[in-house]
Amino acid sequence: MRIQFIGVMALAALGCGSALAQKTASQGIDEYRAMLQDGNPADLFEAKGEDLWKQKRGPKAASLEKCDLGKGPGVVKGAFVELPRFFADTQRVQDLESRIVTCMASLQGFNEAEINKTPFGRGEMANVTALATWISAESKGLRFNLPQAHVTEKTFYEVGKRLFFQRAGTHDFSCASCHGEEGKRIRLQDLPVLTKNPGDGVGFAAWPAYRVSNGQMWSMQLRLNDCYRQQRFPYPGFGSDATIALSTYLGVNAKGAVSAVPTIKR
Amino acid sequence: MADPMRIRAQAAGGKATVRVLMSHEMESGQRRDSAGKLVPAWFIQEVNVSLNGKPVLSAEWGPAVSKNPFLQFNIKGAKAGDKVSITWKDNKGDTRTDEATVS
Amino acid sequence: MNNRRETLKQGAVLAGLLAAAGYPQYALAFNKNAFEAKSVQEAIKAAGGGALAESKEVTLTGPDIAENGAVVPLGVSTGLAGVKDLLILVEKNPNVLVAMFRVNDAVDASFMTRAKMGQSSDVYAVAIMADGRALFSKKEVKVTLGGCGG
Amino acid sequence: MNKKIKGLMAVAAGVVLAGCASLPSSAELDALTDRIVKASFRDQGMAKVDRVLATDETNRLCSQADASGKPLDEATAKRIEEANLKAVKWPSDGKFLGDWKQGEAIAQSGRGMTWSDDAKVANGGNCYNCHQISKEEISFGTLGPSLYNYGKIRGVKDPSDPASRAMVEYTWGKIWNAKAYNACSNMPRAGHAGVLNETQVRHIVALLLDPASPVNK
Repeated sequence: MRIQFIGVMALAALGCGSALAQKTASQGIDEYRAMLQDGNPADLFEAKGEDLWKQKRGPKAASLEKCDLGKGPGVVKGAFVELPRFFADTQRVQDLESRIVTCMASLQGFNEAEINKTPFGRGEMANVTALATWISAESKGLRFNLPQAHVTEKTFYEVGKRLFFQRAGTHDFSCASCHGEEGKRIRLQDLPVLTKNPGDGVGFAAWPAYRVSNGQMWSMQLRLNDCYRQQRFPYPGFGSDATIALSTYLGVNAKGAVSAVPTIKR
Repeated sequence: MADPMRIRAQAAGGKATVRVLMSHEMESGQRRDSAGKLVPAWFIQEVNVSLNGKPVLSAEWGPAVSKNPFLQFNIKGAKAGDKVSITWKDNKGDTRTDEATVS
Repeated sequence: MNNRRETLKQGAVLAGLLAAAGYPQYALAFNKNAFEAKSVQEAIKAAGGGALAESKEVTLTGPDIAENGAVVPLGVSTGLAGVKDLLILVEKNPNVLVAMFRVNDAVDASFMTRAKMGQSSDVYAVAIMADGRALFSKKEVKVTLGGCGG
Repeated sequence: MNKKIKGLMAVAAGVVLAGCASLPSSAELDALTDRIVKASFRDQGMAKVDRVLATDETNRLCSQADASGKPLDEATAKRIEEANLKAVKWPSDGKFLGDWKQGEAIAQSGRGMTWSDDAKVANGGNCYNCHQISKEEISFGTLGPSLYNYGKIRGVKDPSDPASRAMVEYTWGKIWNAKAYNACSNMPRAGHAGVLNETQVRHIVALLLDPASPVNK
């Protein structure tokens, strides 16, 4: 951490006078972020998720231990970095969260439609987020490698690309408005470029994340949901094809990036 | 019911560094809900730590400690295998105790 | 689920035992006055401290800039002998006192936690000594506005 | 909802089958995207589905250009700019400048028009999200150019001087409808879209051009 700090200082010293004040601000932010790394409250959600995976719950009083996340029933490690993918049993491309809900319905007897319309952070939706946190954490350090062999997976990538560039809403924003160019920030927050691999543990490889601003665990579905909210778009349904197609686009672009999930964010 | 804490206790150089995450809202009492009503303060007031059953630390917190609190401190003389037990109590009287083994 | 309930029950029993055994640390009652204080001086007084004096022997660790005021990592420590309590305070919070740690021989006089800050403010680390002196160091922590809707 | 999605997937499957398990054509993918958007979004608060279903020509053409990676051809860009310039509403009383202090508050605020916003609360301009403006605010974005010394750099010493007229009008027009000067600008059309009203735009123009504003210090 200290070495990194000195590196930033050296960089700042190289910059010309006018840039100096700004370097100091972003250097301060880097220091702040580094201080938060040790002790990520995401650990609390991870522990809860592991517990939920093994617990016998729901009308069928069953655990999720036979859930197929794409690598066969019960295989958790490595599943996250290959999602979204096509599932033959549902004939759909699914992301991690929609797949968890599928398993909760088929194995435990929960009502899929009920869970899908539950607000984030409440009831069974909070459990889906905790499960997603644990499952994704089991792939920490692995590289993203989404399958694109099935034609529906390729189709979803192409649809996701169109959604990424879709300008709409009262402010004409698309995803690309903020995530299309190198080296940009909104206020003091750096914006990853999501049309390519933005680097290890950045962008798609950083969610689920613990958000300190509201003390909530944010899954990818909530991340996309809130991007759309800030874009002034209407409300994207949980697990809707638009959110999954967009995730497919981001995930395929992130190929090779190392997952740092769960992370801690502003 | 409160969720479990996450306790990590690592021995090095004749002491153990303890890092704790607690699951708690830590409602400040300053926030208003969507209807404009003040949300009452709800926060951990007391934290007590013991090593192998012997009290080693007590702390008092106010509602300005962040949600899902983090605490780090060092216990002198603690070694691998020792048991660290942590208890919190909030202003509603709810309490929780968790234990971890020093590694 | 059973596990949790059991832990909780044990916790209650443990706390009861400790209170009954009369450990001084566990008899520590919540210092309402200190936590309701509106100024640093008022809080220190309520916590049993005397006049404030700046000291290089008390260390406050914290960022220069906090990306978000909801979580600001802050630490207080000292190498001084004869420390009774270590406190963290945020001057511009509605109630200034954040946390108070009772120091004894079993632990290092060094604690880290995270605080909420409503706005940019001076942050104080205060050591209340056994003789009542209140030694402090302080630094300004800037709280920045976040992107999008804030 | 469920039925709709199943139906949609049948459509998607249909597209796939028609192409003999090869990728659908670009036009088919466009049509599928439209269907998926229609099935995926719903009204919430003030954010109605019209916002994605009834987009105007500017957004449609710019989205296509972005996705294809090829910028608009010059003639189309010009046509879009002209149409947007025509749509600019100029100040009804001829007054372009308001109060820079209120302008600063509007520039700071990023609120308004999301599904969680209260329609009764004034909208913000979102300006600091993307631009440096005054020197005092260190938390600014870099998606747009720095606007620090905006008026000073452009030689506006007295906004009421006829020599400043063109710059004053451009500034108003840019805030009201950024696409009037750059067809596929990333900047919202604050006045055109009803995000900011005439009074608010006046305050922002003052923030940028008033010699007394901290922007021009």
